[in-house]
Amino acid sequence: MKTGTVRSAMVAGAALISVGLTGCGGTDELPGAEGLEGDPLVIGVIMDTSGTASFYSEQAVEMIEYAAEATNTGEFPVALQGLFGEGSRGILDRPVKIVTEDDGSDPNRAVQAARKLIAAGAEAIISTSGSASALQSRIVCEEEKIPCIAPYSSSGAIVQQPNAGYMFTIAPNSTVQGASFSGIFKENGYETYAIVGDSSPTSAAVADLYKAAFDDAGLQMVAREVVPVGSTDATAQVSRVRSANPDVVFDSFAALSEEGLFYKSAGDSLDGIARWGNNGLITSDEPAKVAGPDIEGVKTLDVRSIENAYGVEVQDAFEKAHPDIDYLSWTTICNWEAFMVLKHAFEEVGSTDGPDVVAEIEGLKDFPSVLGPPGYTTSFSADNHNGSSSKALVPVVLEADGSIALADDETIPD
Amino acid sequence: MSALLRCADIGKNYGGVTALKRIDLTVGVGEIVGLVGANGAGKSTLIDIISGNTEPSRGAVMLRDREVKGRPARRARAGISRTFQHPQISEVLTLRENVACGLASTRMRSPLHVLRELALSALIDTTPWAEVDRLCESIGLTDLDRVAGTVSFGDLRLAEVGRALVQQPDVVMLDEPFPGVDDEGVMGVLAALRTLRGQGKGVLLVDHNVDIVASIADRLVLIADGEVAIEGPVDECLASSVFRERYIGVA
Amino acid sequence: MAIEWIDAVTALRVGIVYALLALAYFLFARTTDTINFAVGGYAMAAAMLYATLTGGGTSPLVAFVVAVGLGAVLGGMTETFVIRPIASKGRDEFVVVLAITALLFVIQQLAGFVFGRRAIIGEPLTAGRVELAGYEVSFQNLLTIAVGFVAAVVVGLWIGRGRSGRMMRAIGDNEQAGLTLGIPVRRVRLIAASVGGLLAGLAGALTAPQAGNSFHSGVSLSIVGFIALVIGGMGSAYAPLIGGVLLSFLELGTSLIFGSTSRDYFLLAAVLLVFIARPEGLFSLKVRTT
Amino acid sequence: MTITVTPARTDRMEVPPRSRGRRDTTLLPAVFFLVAFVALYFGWALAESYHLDIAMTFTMFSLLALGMYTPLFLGGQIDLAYNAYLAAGAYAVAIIANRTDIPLVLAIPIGAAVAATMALVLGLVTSHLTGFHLALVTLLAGTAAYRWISSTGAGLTGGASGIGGIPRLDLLGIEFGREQLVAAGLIAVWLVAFALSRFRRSLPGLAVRLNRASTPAAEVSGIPTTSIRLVSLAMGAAIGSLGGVFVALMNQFILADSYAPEIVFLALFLPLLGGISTPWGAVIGAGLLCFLNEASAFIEGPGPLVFGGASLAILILLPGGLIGVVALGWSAARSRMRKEDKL
Repeated sequence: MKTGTVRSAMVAGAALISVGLTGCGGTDELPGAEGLEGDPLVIGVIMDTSGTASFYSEQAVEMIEYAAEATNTGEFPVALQGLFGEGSRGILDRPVKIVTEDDGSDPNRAVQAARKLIAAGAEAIISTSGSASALQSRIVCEEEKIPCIAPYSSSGAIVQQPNAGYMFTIAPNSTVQGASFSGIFKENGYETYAIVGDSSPTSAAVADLYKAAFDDAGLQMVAREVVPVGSTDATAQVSRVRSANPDVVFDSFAALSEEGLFYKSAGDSLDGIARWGNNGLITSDEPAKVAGPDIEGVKTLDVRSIENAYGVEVQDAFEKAHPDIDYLSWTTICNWEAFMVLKHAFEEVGSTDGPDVVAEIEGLKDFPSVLGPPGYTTSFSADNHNGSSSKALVPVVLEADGSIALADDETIPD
Repeated sequence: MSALLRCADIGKNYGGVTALKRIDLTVGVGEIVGLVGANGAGKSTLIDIISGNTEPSRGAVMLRDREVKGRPARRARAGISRTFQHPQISEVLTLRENVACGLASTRMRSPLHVLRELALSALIDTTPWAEVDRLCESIGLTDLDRVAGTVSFGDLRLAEVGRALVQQPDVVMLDEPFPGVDDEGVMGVLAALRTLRGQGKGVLLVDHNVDIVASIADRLVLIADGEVAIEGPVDECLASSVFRERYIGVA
Repeated sequence: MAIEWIDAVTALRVGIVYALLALAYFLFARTTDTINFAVGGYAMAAAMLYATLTGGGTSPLVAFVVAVGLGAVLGGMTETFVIRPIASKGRDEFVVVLAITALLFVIQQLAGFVFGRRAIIGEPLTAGRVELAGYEVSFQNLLTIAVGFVAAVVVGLWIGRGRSGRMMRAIGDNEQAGLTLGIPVRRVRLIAASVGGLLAGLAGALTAPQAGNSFHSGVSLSIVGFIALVIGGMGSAYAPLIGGVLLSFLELGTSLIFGSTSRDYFLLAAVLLVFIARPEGLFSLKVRTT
Repeated sequence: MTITVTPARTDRMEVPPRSRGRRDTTLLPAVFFLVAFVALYFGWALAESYHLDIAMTFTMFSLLALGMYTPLFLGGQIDLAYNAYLAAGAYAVAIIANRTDIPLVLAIPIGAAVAATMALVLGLVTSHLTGFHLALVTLLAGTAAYRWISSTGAGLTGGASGIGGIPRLDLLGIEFGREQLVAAGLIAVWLVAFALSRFRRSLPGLAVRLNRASTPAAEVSGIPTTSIRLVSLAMGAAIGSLGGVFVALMNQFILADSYAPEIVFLALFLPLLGGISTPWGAVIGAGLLCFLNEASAFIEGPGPLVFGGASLAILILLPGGLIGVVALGWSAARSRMRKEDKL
């Protein structure tokens, strides 16, 4: 009994210490906000520090913080200076404050996180977590009448009713991408395709959406394969794809390691078959690292163009501010755009009134964009909460070392 | 005396080893039968076969001239209860709760009964605890709130005897119930067995202590080499040379 | 659907890894009487360590030895700090199982903390490929099959013939009797647990160059290893080997014939079938029915 | 040993005094938790909108943990398909609301029936096998169910895009908005935990627990061991499905991703964290999980590590869980008080 008491006291003590150690959150300084008067305007960010979206969510949050700092100091790229007016700082002349909430990519916690952010005073929410989180938390946006942006969520379902009234996306979603991919495939004269994904629900859903787009375009599916998450081998899938002999293999992976595994297992056995991946392929260098040189020649669609001076300026400045980042995901830059759309809408409305801000975003036309080739702009409408068109997409090809090069031989038809 | 329990031509082989050759045994109405034999003679195997814990290789078990078959729970509900040589008790339940488990044989006879008990359990406590307490008291088991894991070996045995008796069985089989049990407990169990005898129930009692068994049994059965070596009234048996040779003489 | 012979090589390579995991389960089950769900965690940790070390320029051979050693250490530590303390208090077997499951999660989270939360891939032990009947087969694949097979056979012989193997079996059947016979129960259990961990570490180190290992692959490795054990049964030390290879062929075969979309359903169906038809596994000592 | 046998005692024994009967120890914790829940609801949950979501998460994990408690901690049966049972409740709500004209409230019994049937089938298949076999087959079944709702069955279940547009439950003229649902959820948790704590001490509960200690003993006591094993599995599954019903009604939207098998491993430890000597331990464990989730906002990352480590430490060092610690402290304090009294 006595040793039991001592032991329990020790465990209780350890638990208390661990909880105590962790209670060191606290308020962030508002970077660059010196001299700005008024209550901070809070932008809430749903992030993922431990789940499946953690690897791109981390960069996304850094980009949002970077955008907030640039806004507070009033140092905007040339492309925006005319838009916001000389000497514009903060939003509505108030300093901007970023508050984050972790949801671990768990949809149920995303709901909690969104409400918690609103309780902390958030006037808008940017969701950098997984698609499922964005899908679930948009309910809160609508209920609480708070404009929300999931900048790079590719699921078209996010901006479809019901519950899509207050949710926007920035990057081209799977519907737009599906049309673009099928356009390219038709242009190349492909008639049959195989689709390969992983066993996560996200991958399955994305595959369904692409399949629908390809079928609409008259392409014929000859194989559909799944690489279970956690596999160490994908030769069976490669085998079946090879023997179905499609004109093009399309990958709809959400799990990046398995995506690399597929190309690694394929080796050179898919030679002669065009290989296209969804843009998950370039959210991280993970697929390229896992696949090694076998990734060479796989094509996908990027939203960045080296000819877009505005986009390049933002990316360069961001990378300079974060020298530790060794791979810049395409998802990251979408958050800059999301932030600037919000700033613009708030200032046009002149208040933080949710319904008015949403109406303003819905009326937004030809907003200068960091995405796509030069001259590409972002526009929304009441029935289109996805700001992009296929014109934002740039065909790219992966090199043997995992680097991204323009695919000059591919064009997206109108 | 009509037969309450009858074992007809029971045999048991384990692989190539013969545990029981051929056993015929009866327990009559209101009769206490003492089953004795050396270690490994097959007493426990016979009880296992009667209670359904072991399948016999041959033969049948009849209760009131009807063959009993199937799993032990079915036989328990038919009226056969038993204890184990090594007490089988839940160490996390209290003594009272362990004993009360025997009530299942009368109150949980079918899945429907189970569901009814289940539905009732959330609302009211239908278990006749007073009855359980009374029974425990009668065999000298007290302080029933003790958790079984903390009590003496003797009290564990008594709790198991209690569980067997609370089933209101037609036939009770006690497999060495006395080692470790204090005098008061032995008296209590014996008294309870006499009560059962008075009610026309049958008892099959196994113990190494021939004195205790002889003090209460109406008849003795000696098993040796997988067969009934001798059976009959206690005095005759004890006096018999066969009994001395094949059981006591061994010692 | 054409099935090529090269697919059999793949199935064998994957199956050998499953078999090593199943054999690790087997060792724990026979001596410590636990289904050690953490073996997938050992394999994952070994794989992550191997990949991190080779990625940092350590020679693959050194990394291999260190990674396999990590598996052995984890196995021994599980026995010493988790299984033994709980079992010695005479608590339910499932409390041990739950504790081990918690341990698996701790190992995963620690691995995520130490090695990072992204998939990493190790350098192969031997680079190069060999041309075999029209296919290129990498040396790493052949090495995996050879090393795994040899390890499984050596452990099988050790359990079947060796002195400590005999003691292990004695303990597995009845620990109390083992003590009475003067067998150093604690030491034998510790050795068996370490060897179990070593086998899991071997499985991890061998797969590290094959695919991206990430901190959360421990659970799936644990599951496939356990399925392999269930299919093979616990009848002899070679049962897990056969179970692992069978499972791998089953997986690959159904994927090839019916497509990979239905893999989870086939796994469930296979296990249900084994339970209904041969609950004791394909090779068993005794029927484990109640 | 010789014994002088005394004449038989009288057949009828005296009726023992009532005070020696069994004390009902289920009421005190029930009252305590009722007070705690009322205070939690009015003092905390209603204060902030997101508190309601946390309270709902607590409800869901409580029901999940109470469901697992039933077969596992009473009967020693490791059932790992609870993600599927949870999904059965949630999808019953979503599908009934969107695709049928059946009154929404019937989702509760329908979800429970689907979950219970699934548990029964899995229990029957493994009825002659050891607990580990049940663990494996239920784990695979949970995984297969997850696969089905997220891909193959997506036409019915909405797959990764989920099913939205679930209306508010309207029952007897009361519209169950967020506040009402949380109140109903807390009441459900309280009722289930209270009923289980009574069940635990009732004859069927004792039967389940004896069967766990010794199947032969249970059998010879006349306990229908197969039936009660299946009943406890089905009961647990039905309780788990209730958690899914509440979450779906609360969020008005469901997603396959919420029902991945990982959630089971989280729920598995909850009763142990709280203490398995009573179902209330499961409730305490769920509360601790929600607290740690909130605390992990400050932890930045290793929240699951803290949770797993705490579970492991409690399993090894504290067989009684948190309740055990309190009980130990209480008995230590009492014995000290007694000593002082004597002095």
